[in-house]
Amino acid sequence: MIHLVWLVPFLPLLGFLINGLGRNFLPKSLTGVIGSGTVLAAFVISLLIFFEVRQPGFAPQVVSLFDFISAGSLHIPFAFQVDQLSALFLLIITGVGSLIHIYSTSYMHEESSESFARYFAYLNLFVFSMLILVLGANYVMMFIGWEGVGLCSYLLIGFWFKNINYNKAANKAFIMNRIGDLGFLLGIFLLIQQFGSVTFIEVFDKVPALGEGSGVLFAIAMLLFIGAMGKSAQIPLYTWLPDAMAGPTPVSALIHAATMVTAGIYMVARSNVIYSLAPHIQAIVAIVGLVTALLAASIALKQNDIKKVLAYSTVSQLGYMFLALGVGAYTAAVFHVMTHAFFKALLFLGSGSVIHAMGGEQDIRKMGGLKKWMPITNITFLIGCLAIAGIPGLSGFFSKDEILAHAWGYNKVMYALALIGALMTAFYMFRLYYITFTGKFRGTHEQEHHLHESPAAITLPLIVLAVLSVIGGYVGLPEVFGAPHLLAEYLSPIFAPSAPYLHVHHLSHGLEWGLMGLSTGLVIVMILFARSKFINYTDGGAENTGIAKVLENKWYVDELYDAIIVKPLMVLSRFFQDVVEKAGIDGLVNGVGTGVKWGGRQIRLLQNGQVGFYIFAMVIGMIVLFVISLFL
Amino acid sequence: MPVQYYIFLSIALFCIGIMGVLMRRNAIIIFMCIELMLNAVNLLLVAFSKMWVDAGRIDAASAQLFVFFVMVVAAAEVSVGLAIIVMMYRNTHSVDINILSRLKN
Amino acid sequence: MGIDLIIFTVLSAVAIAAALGVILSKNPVNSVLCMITCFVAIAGHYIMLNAQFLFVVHLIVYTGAIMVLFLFVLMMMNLNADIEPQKRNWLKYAGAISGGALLLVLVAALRDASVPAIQSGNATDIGLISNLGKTLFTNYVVPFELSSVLFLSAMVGAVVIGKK
Amino acid sequence: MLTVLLILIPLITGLITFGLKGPGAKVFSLLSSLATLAIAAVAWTQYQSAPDSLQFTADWIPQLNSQFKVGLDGLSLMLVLLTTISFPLIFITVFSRSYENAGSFYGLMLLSQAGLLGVFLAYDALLFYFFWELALIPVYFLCSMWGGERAVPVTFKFFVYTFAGSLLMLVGIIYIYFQTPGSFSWQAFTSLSLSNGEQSWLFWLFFVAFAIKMPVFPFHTWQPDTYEQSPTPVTMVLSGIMVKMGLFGVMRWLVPVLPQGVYMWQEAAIVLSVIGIIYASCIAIMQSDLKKLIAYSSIAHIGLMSAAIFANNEQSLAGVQVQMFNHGINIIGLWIIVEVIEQRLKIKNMAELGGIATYAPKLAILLVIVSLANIALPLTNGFVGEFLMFSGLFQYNPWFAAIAGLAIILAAVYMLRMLQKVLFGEANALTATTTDLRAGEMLAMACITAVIFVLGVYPKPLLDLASGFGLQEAVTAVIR
Amino acid sequence: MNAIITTAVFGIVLMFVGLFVKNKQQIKYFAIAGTILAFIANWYDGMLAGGSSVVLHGMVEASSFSVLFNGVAIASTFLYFLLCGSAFERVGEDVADYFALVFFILSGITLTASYSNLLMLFLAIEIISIPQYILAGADKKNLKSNEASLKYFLTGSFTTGIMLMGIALIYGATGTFNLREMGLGAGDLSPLALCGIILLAFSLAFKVSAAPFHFWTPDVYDGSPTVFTAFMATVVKAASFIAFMRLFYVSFTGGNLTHHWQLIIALITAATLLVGNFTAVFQQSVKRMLAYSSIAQAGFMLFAVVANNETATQGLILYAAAYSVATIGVFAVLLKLKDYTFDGYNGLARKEPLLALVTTIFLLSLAGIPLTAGFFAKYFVLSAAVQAGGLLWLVILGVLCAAISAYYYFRVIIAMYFKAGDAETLPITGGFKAALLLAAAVVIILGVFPGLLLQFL
Repeated sequence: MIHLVWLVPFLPLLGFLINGLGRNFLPKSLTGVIGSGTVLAAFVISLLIFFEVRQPGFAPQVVSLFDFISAGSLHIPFAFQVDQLSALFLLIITGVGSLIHIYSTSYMHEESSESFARYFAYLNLFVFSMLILVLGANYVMMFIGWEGVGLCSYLLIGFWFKNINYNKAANKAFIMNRIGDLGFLLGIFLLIQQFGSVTFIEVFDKVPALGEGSGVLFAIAMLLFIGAMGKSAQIPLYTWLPDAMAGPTPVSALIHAATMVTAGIYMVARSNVIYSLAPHIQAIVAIVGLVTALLAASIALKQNDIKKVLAYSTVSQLGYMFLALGVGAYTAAVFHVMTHAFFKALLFLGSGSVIHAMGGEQDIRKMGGLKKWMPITNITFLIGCLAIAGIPGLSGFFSKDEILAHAWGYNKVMYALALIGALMTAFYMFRLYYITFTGKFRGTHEQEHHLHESPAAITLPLIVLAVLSVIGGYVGLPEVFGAPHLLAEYLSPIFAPSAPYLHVHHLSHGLEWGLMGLSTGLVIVMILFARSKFINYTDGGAENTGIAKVLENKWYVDELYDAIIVKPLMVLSRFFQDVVEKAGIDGLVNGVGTGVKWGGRQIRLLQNGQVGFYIFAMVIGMIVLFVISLFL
Repeated sequence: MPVQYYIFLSIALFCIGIMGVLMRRNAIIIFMCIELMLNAVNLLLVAFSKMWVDAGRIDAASAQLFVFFVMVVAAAEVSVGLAIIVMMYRNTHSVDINILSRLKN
Repeated sequence: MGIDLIIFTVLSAVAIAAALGVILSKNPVNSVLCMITCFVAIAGHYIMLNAQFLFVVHLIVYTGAIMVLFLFVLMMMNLNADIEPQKRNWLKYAGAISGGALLLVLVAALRDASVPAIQSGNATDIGLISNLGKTLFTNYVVPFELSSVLFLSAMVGAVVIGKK
Repeated sequence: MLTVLLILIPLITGLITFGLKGPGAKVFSLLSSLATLAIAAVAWTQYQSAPDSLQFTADWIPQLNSQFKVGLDGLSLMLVLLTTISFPLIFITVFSRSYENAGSFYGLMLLSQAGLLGVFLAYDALLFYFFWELALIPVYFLCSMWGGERAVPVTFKFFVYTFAGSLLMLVGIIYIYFQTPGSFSWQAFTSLSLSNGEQSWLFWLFFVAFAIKMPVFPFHTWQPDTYEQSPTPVTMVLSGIMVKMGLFGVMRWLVPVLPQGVYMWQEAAIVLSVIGIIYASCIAIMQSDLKKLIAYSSIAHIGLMSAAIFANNEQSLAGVQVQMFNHGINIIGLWIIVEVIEQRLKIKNMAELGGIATYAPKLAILLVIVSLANIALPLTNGFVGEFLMFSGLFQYNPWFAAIAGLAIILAAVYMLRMLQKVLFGEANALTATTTDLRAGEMLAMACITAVIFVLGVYPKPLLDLASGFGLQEAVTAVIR
Repeated sequence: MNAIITTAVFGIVLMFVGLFVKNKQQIKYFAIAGTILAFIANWYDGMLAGGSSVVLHGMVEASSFSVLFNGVAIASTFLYFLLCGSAFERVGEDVADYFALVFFILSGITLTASYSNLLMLFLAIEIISIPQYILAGADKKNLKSNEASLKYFLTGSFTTGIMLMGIALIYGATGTFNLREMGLGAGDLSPLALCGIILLAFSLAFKVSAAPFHFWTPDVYDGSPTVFTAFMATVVKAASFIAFMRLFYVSFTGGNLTHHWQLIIALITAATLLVGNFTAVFQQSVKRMLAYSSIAQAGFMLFAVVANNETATQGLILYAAAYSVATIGVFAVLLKLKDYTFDGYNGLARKEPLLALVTTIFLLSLAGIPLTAGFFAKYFVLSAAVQAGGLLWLVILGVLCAAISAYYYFRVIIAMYFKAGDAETLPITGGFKAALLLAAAVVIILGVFPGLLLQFL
């Protein structure tokens, strides 16, 4: 089966080609079938591959298709690597991906058949790129997928291209990603310089030779991490993600919650050896992750756009994942990626269903009491909220708790902050839930009039995801439960190489129980607090003040960037264009020409038409030349 | 007698001729000064021929023949030159060289 | 100081004085007369340098023909009166100065030229017409013939230009 | 013999074309360019089987012992292919258009093609210089006669600028010629070992000539105006192929002949190039004129290429060669679209454009594709070259690579800004009238798109050619 | 020798033709026949010499060099008659005499490449100069013509004095006028000889109109009847250069003699390049621009004199041919125009495409663009200078000036092709066009295969 792995990315590509080229004459139904079908097929293949991979003692296999780049001593094959990590991500991507495709067939149904096909083409292309990203057997392959997903996110954010603001958001996303990509590229170059290769296996074999804490490794790790920052929306490159909500909601679910944004985590997990050998950088990763988690969560507290809340929550959750990576809990990070994929996709799709029902309305202050119109959405959304809040028994609980535990082991302060972040999460999620689904409806009458539960194509994925969000956590039970940590066992080959360099503090069971109890208790308190505050929310319309205002305006980060980066750049380029180019260089060039003309005008004055003067000039010339040649 | 004397004499005449060319504006006088320059050269050539004869060169006659040819050319030049000056005088009723300065720059 | 030196000095003085007269005298006719004097002095030098034939030719061609021609033209245009405007004198002085400068340069350059001297004593006969004639019609026949072309063109030219 | 044909066909057909009238000239020149393309293809196959059979030598000026010496190696073959592919594309694009006295137009185009091919094929310094100018003259007339309203002065500036540069190069050639045992042949030049002092100043004589042609900052000021004012087909030739003359000159005549000089000055050259990259990118961000924007982006790309050449290691040199080809294809694609827009709407000020995507989806999609190739997105042809060049530059000096790398970001900034202003948003009264691509344009763009993706996914053919240039020698020569 | 005789004799013949042939247009055919005969005679000289050089009383020596240059000069004159011959009668009524004078000049020119005695040099220069004074003033009623003639005559005869002084001093130093017998290179240089050399350099620099002795050139070329300017500015100038080159190459070399005069010639060259190019940029009349361009071209030809080596002689021959043909062609077209300013050319390409085309070719050749003879002309002289060594600064200056020169040559091209307007032209015959095409073909062929000409050297 492994040798057929190329089919996995190829099928979505096929879908992309068919839908893309046939967009003008394919009927919507067919388009939808092709779009979803290819991804579903890919999912099936991935499953088969997964079962093959999860056999104990499976060694990573590299499927090399052809020689992509070879210059001098550098050889970069176009190859796929199948191992536990990539197989797992294959499942997540194709699984969640196919669900969202199905969802989209109904969600995007109002679109004209042309743009409907365009939508699915883009979506397939995204899946293709994402698969390349996780399947790639070397960093260049990863970079190909890396940029590919960036492109797709650009295309999908700007899907409704008539709205110039959406395009601006798309550009912002792409450019911010590019900033990260530059870091990633430089990292790759450094790898080439050091190891003369970018293939994972070779690189990871050679890395330990450099020894722990070598400067080169720090540089590589940092540069790669910059790439991750861009892609996974970490400080300082996170501001594009909330804006990316301009895209259709399923896109937000797939790209900006479940899959693409986790590419950064995938990359770090993939290069875990490098990071384990560069502890300082790991610390930076942890800190960045933590700060991002807190900042995003704090912003999410005051957002009123349903998707914006989810977006910031995504950023915050990604922060947790990086925290995990930073503290060396790679498994936990991947675990959280998985669970987060489930419940965040669920939440987004749920919000999509709501928006769908509200006729495009996204402001939660205009909603309320929706539960009586759309029960399924309500239930699933609630499950999602519980999962993300970390109520015991749901997937979020296990993954997040594992992260917290490791944070404790790593540094108590970090644990405390992480916990605060978790509580904020619980608060804003339930604020969102209560404002949206409880209380009385605050929208207009015609909105109220055609409120309805969404069709099956929408609700079905919701249900599936809800189930997953509940049971997803049981693949990684804490050892205090005595049950085996399936995921950890499954992934152990991947993270084995870095094991010797990690200093894992094992917590005593008592302590771990205590921590669990503490977090759970506090979370429940938070939820109740939110309930009391928002269950009968009425839009007071009171202007926020002080810290609340700051939060509502996202700490004014966008304004800050505008002031310190965008404006100076504009000023600089204007200066180049108007001063240096026109006045400086070109002025100089033209100056030569003018100088010649001027000189001509002066010299010609000697030609004054009087022969007496001519002879005189000749004699003077003779004298001068004589003096030069005889006496000099 | 050192030949330098003759060299200096003819150079003096030569330069006086140049001065004349530079100082006067009457075309005919200028032309005369040019003739003076030629004669200075002739004198120098004759002196040199004498010098080389005394130094025992046989073909020293060449210098005197050169002078002869210079005279020939001078005569030819004079005929043409005066014709030109006359033509100019016809058109402008002046022999002032600076009258004619239409062509300039 | 030998007789020849005295003669040389006298003739030179006359020649230079006359030459100066040519360029300084206001009246063109005087200039021509000074010119003739100068030529005669130069002719004297020719005698001293045993260039008898040239002495004759010089007198005939220059003093006789060319100068008369000049005089004739001057008369024809009746330029005997001074027609030269006296303005823009700086050019005069500039001319005088630059001419003097050239003189200085040349003298300075030729001051220490090491060349054989002239024995005034021995009288050679190369200057005689017979010798010159021989050379002229043997070695110098080519230039002699070519000078005919020169004359021809001068003649044609004079006619083309001169005729109304 | 094939190589000679490559030059002769466009030369002769070009001269014939002068006599032809409108449509006839069009068809004839298209056929001629296709014939040349066929010859080039044959040459390619020959190159793989028997590369030596492509050398050709004949006496030219016995007094100078200068020969008509042409040949093909990987580098020249790459550029020959670029040239021979580009011209048919250009002719197809403008096929629907009719120029006044088309005979001269197409004739001059073909002559410039002959000149370009000659430059790429010449292995004799004097011959090289000869074709170098021959390629320039027709372009001068093309731009001045069929260009925009300011074309005459602008083109003249361009002409004098490059002419002065090439004359300096001529002096250099002459000097070296007198150091050789009286031969202009490339082998004689390269086998020479000049003193460091000589190489040091000779380097600048050559470098300035090539730098003006490329153009490298600060010798670039002729370029934006010329691109803006020239008729688009000519701009395609200029930006797609002619700028490669400068790069080619450096690789063929500067690095091998003056390795010490290169070694002494490579840092300076790279610094200039890197400055140029950032500088041009920044200016491109500000441009409101479509053509000028592309012109400045082209300066940035060329800057990267020259930096890579002077970084002079296997990766960078391979990358440069690949990029020479791909940049040519991509920028021609860009110009085709711009040409279409300008033809349809008679404006190239981006502020007045917008919303074209709604009315000309094909155009929009293709423009997006070409733009993405231009910003070197992976799996487009632009990526491989830039990746290798940056990598090579990084090996030379990480900081240069880092600074130059900012261009990746800036490129995204101005290209996306361009796409947004031209294609997206609500259409205005004017752009609502946009009609989509016609058959000819569509055909040309289809070919280009195919090239973009095929070479983007499978660049091996180009890389093989590049390795045919003898990277190892070039590098070792300088390290020596 | 035969060439000299033929040309001189034909001068006389044409004077008489003037008496018997009434239709003035026909006279030119006799002249053309004359040049053809002269060419054959020159060819015969070549056969006689057969590579070796024939010396005549130490006065004239016919070598392959002289034969080749004579061939070039006569051929250019032939072309000149072909293209401009019909314009003679526009000057005045003495058409036959004009032709005769041109032939006399030509006989002088045939000497410039073959003289081997300072006396012959002197005579040659005078034979060339005196008829020119007359031709310059041929348009008697026209004050500009008078002025040109007077200026040329006064400055010219003044320079004759300088040249004679130089010759005299050299004779004083060496005791001979024979170029081969001077042996100035041997031993240390006497100040007499040095001054003589310098004075000769000045006088010849005047003849080739090099700065600062160039002042006469623009006025004379501008004032003279255009048809004669065409001749003065081309064949005559080339001949003067040959004389210049020959004198310095044959007799002022050997030892380190070159270094004594190379500097000032180099300075003169630099000055000439600058003055010529800079001033030409400013001009408004094409005729006067061409006058200055001839100064600029002189600057390039001077490279050959400075370099003073084998390559230089080749280069000078090539330059003479390229420059003469191209300039004659340009003047021929100029003669057909009513308005001599740049605007007079506006829109010529539409009205007379062929004329515009050939003019373009000639101008490109003058600018030294490859594919035209002008390129190799410039190439040879520049490479000669590089070969001589130590003159790189001059060479760089030269190429920069070449770039400048493109400016004013292209102004004409721009006017012809890219400016609107209809250039007023006189009626143009098919024969004229054919002759122009011939000239253009020569330029192109020499531009691709300069060897065709140089193989005779």
